[in-house]
Amino acid sequence: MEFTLKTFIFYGFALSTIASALAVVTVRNIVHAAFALMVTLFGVAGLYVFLQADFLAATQVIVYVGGILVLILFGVMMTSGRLEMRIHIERGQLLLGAGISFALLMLLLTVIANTPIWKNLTDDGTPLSPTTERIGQLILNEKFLLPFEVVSVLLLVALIGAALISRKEVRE
Amino acid sequence: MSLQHYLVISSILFSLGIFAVLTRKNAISILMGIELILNSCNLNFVAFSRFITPAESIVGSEVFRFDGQIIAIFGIVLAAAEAAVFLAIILAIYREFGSIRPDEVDTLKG
Amino acid sequence: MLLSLMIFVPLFGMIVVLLLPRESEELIKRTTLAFTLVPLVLAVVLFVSYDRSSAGTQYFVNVPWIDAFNINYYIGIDGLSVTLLLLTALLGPICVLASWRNIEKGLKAYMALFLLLETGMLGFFAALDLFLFFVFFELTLLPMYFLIGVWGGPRREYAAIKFFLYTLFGSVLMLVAMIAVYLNSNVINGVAEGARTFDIPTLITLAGTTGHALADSTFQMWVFIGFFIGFAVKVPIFPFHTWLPDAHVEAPTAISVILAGVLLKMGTYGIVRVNMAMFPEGLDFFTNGAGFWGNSLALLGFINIVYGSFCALAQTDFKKLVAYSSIGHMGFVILGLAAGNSAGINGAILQMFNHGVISAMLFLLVGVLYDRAHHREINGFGGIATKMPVYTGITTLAFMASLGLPGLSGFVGEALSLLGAFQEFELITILSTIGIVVGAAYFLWTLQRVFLGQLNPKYEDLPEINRREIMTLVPLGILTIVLGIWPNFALDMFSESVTNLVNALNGI
Amino acid sequence: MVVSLISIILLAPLASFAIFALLGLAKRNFPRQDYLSTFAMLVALGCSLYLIQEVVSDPKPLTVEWLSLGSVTFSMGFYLDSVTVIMLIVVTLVSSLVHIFSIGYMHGDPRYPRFFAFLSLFSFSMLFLVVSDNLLGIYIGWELVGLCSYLLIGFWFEKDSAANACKKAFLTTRVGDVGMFIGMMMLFAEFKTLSLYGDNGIFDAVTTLESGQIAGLSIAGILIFCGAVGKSAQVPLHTWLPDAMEGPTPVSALIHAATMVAAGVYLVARMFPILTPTSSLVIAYVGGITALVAATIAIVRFDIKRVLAYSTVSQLGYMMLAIGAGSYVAGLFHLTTHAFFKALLFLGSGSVIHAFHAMHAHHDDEHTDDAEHEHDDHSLVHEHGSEIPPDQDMRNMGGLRKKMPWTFGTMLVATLSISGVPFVFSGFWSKDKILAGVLGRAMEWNSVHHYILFSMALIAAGITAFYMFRLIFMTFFGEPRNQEMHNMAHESPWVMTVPLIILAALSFPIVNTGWFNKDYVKPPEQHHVSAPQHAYVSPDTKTADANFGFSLFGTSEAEAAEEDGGNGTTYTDDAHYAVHKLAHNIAMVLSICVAGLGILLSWMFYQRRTFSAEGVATTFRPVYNLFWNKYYFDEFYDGVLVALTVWKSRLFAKFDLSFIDGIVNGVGKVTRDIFAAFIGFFDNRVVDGLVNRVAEVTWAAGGRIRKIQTGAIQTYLFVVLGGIVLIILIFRLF
Repeated sequence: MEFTLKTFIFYGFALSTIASALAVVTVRNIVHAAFALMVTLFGVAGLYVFLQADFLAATQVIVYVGGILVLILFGVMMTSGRLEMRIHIERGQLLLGAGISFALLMLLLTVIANTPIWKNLTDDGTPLSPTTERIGQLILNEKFLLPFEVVSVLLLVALIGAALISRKEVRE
Repeated sequence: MSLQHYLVISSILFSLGIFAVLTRKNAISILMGIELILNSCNLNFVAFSRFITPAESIVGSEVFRFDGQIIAIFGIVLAAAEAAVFLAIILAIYREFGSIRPDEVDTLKG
Repeated sequence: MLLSLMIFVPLFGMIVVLLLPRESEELIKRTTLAFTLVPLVLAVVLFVSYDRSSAGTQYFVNVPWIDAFNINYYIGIDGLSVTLLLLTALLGPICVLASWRNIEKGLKAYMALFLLLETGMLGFFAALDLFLFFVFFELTLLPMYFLIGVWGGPRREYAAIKFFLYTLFGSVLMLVAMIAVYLNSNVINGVAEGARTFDIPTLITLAGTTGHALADSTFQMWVFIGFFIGFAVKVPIFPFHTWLPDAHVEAPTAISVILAGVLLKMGTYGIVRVNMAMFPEGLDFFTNGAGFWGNSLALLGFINIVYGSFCALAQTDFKKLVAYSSIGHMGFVILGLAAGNSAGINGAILQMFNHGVISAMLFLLVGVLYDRAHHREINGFGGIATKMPVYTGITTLAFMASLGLPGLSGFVGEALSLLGAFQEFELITILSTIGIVVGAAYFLWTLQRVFLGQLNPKYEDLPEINRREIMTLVPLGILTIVLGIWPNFALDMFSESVTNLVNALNGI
Repeated sequence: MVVSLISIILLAPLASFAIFALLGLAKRNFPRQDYLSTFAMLVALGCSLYLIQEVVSDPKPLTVEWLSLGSVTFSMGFYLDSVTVIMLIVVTLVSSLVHIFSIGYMHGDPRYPRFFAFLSLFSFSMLFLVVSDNLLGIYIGWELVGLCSYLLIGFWFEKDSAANACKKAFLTTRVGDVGMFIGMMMLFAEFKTLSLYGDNGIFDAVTTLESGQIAGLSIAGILIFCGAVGKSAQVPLHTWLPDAMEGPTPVSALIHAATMVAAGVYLVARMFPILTPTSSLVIAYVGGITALVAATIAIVRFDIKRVLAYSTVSQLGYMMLAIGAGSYVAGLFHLTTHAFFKALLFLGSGSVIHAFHAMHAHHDDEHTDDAEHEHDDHSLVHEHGSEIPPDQDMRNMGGLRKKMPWTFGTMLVATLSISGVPFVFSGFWSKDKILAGVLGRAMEWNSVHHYILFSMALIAAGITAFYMFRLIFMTFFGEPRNQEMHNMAHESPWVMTVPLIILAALSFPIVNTGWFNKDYVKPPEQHHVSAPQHAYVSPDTKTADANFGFSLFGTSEAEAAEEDGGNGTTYTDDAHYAVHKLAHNIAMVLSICVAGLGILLSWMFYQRRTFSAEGVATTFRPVYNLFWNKYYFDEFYDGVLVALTVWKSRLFAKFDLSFIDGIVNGVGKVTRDIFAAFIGFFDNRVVDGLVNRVAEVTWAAGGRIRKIQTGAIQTYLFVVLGGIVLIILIFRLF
């Protein structure tokens, strides 16, 4: 594997993603954690670009960073009342959690390493652009039309539900 | 960059997400962990659709490799919906219990 | 298709009602009303479009249901069924209207059960497969049990359990008889061959085939008894009648209406549809046979008439009085059926329909008074006519119809039954006319005690019957008058079917 | 034309009632229900009068098929012959006059519109009865008039006596009706039809009967007559009619004097062709006994309306006697004349009662107080000897002649008519015709039965004259007995007097007897009995015509006979004719004598006071008591029949509750107690034991296991994920 600029950037993205994700789960200040999550999401968006999924990358940035993250920050504000909020972790639980997640990671890595057909699949570099047009066709015209509609209804229901649950109870 | 690169990254993200979900004492942190898990899944989808092309998605000379991406889009939508509902629930719980620590919300304790 | 739609629309309505929120009572009531109006419209369509000149089964649907036992979803109507379907469908919305204000708890469950009940009743009158027939028969039992047991008066549990056990007792005998028929349905000359069947028209043909196991007169006699007791409990025929006063007294108004208006008719309908059509030999034994047994069916009718009337005379509970009068009036049906001739059977069927309409009116009227005064003690009223003239007028109409005043529908059925019966059983019929006099006595006496005389000061400000209540009564009142003046309107529907039945009974 | 006329006659009053009923549902009233009803009646009257000329000599029924059941068909239709037309006119005329009278009489009643609506319904029912051509139709009208009678007797239902009376009327007549219905069933079983006329009608079929079937026909005839016994208040079912006087007086005039009660006579006349010698004799005797019994009771009544009621019963008995004895035309003739003069008498008494109206109101107040005390004391047993309302008590009257000249004058005309004062009053002619007819039979056949019947009729005629003049003397002559009430009395307004005057005019033969002349009314011609055992009453034209003793101008018997002869009626049997002519002369002389005697005695008792009525009453105390207590019929019915019925019903109900239901509950209890004891043992120890053990184990296990349910989500997640890891590890390792 040659070490080109592209590779370099790829590793950069990969490492920043992992590092920030680590920060998300370890940092005690929840607001900091949220900012770390933002970096993670950007990192994943970058990885999408490497996978020739430019539309997806853009979506990732817009929806996740612009929407969900803001939502999370709102949540933080409304539940704590102040921006810094210490996160206490019990030691036993921490260790057990770490153990289980580590075990899971190891398992996954073993699977990845030991699955023969996944070995040595390298990117052939075929351009997929224009992805946006194709995705648009697929979603609105071809085989994903129905799932799309279903998902849109789901989203609507979720929004109404969320609004219903979070509103103040009106006592009669 | 082979498929395995992506898989390794996504499995690390996944494990970190699990870790957060298991250990954090703040519901919002748990939500963040879940977001990590969802991201790792999406990454997997896109990666698999990029590297592994099933025979039936080749029509004529054109190669379709978009299924994973579209599923990922749906995943993002779901994540958004999930986040909205999750936060609404958190708000409701906060109003009810005055706390969002998951171990304090144990009405179902037997 | 039309018929199936009619039967299952209320069932669908039940599901819809169950999905509605418990609190929106108005919505529930309106929905139920809508779902009972649909069968009414369909019933009217059937009634109008039914080919009166042909006696055969019309609108039939026959699709396999349980293949292993050759059970089919086989429905269809002849003139008799369509008349009773119309009655059932008519009483549906009326009962919903009658339940509009006086169901205080669990309205949703009440309405859902009511719709289930309606499906059971409609299905019963349309079923042409013996098994399906039985299923619908039992389907009415369960909602009825709950409707009486949950929404009834103070002794509701007792009444509901009594009703349930009585009917179940009858059903068991019926089930045994039914299985006996099924098992013998492929035996010809002692050899079993071919498939067994529950198909009623086929069974009727088989029961008339010489050498067939079903045509054996001893077999027919026993099976006749089995079915007859099953239906007799429903009618109810003395001595299986004691569930009726209790059930009526305890049931809420609308349920009393259904009970008297439709459920009792299920008994007599079953007797015509199964006992008379399928077991002519058995019928012969009990109506034409030698000695006591040859008069037994007519005697039962006579006992019902006289016994029911005298018991009614002694009652002081308004509703119980009407309940006993039902027993008396159903006696005329039995007497007419026992006659086995054209006038008798036509009269009996007409009496079934008329009694459905009139007793429904009577129970609604009792309900109106009960809703206002909260008691039903006949001697506790007096002079109500001054305060409620319209109510009194309608009650007088209903009473007069019930005591068989000519010009109103009650008379025609009663008179035809008696005219038919007189040709076969002179003495019994003459003695039965005692019931007419006693019938007049208890109704007039009630009229006097409740409505005439000085106004009881307790009821100085009794409100007059309101528009909704009038709306429930007017269609029935109109039917009473129309059928009294022009009975052919209904008789036309089934007289052809009856002619066929009479011919079959006479072996023509 | 005929059909449409009859339709109008029937529909006009029905429409008037329908308007009332429909508006009533909406809790409204037609603004002038009284005018509407009266107008409807006048329309019907006009059509009826027009129908006279439409009646053809050979009447045919106009029928439609009403019900068809396989082989049997019931038809409904009209039959229009001279009798029908006469009845139509009588009914519509009296009804119209009563309507007009009521406008005055019922004025101010809180239920004024309802009264007229009921009158309309009654008129419709009565007319329907009259024009029906078949037994079913007659029966329908029959019961409907009964209903109207019920409604109208109970019009002032606040009075317990009225409420009792209406119930009694309905039930008593219903007993008779059931007899009639059984008779109908017999006829139906025999002839398979209920139509009377036409080719397949009963009257046609009856001619073909074998002589062996005559006994059955007799029974059927008597049973049909039972209906008439109830409706026309014949002994023993007459007790309801005097009580029916609780209704408003116009109702008494219309229903209980002129029309409905006469329907029984009409029915018997209609059924004439099926009457056998036996049944005719039964009818005649019942009629004769009724005439006597009622007349004797009437002597001792003081309530002006009851006197008239018993008089009605007595006169109806007279008509029955006539028809039973074969004087078909005479019976119907008396029906017609009686309708007018009895309606007049009732309306006149109504006028007198109206004169005391203020007292009436006062009396009502008193009554209210009484009724409240006894409020809960309703029973099926009728209360007797109810107080005579003061405004109807003849002992409060007297000397009203000058106060109410019109009422007095008209009532006097009616009284003269009913008493049989000769030649100028119609009642004389009809009564004379009956007496002559019966005596003629007796002499012709030398039949003891008919001699007895004749003497009954003669005695009744005398008594009638006596008590009618007693009424007149006590009410209108002498000194006022109750000065307070007398001062209040006044002549009635013209709406009330005009009908009286018209009716008085109709009590002269010049106006109403023409119908019975000139062969307009002929008895039916069927003779189904070939060989009468003894005295079969043949409804034979010659007899009837020979008895016809007057013409339009009240000419003598001989002239009438000549005229009849001249009109082409052939008399084949001169001896026969001669006997009847002789009988007629004897009867006329005798009837004038007894009427004169009755009037004379009455005058001596109540005007001259030569004898003291009280003194006679004391001397013949037992007889007086018998009359005063109405032969104890009511006591017998209430004490025995009604009590027995009520007792029986209580017994049945008790039987039902304790025995039948007791068995059911007993079976339930036995099942529960004994059967259940066995099962229970097994159940408790074995089945339930097992079940309980399982339950306990489950309970205990649940108690422990539930600790696992921490309620903390993360614990669950730990377990789940740990489990996943474990499972995967296991799969990887093995």
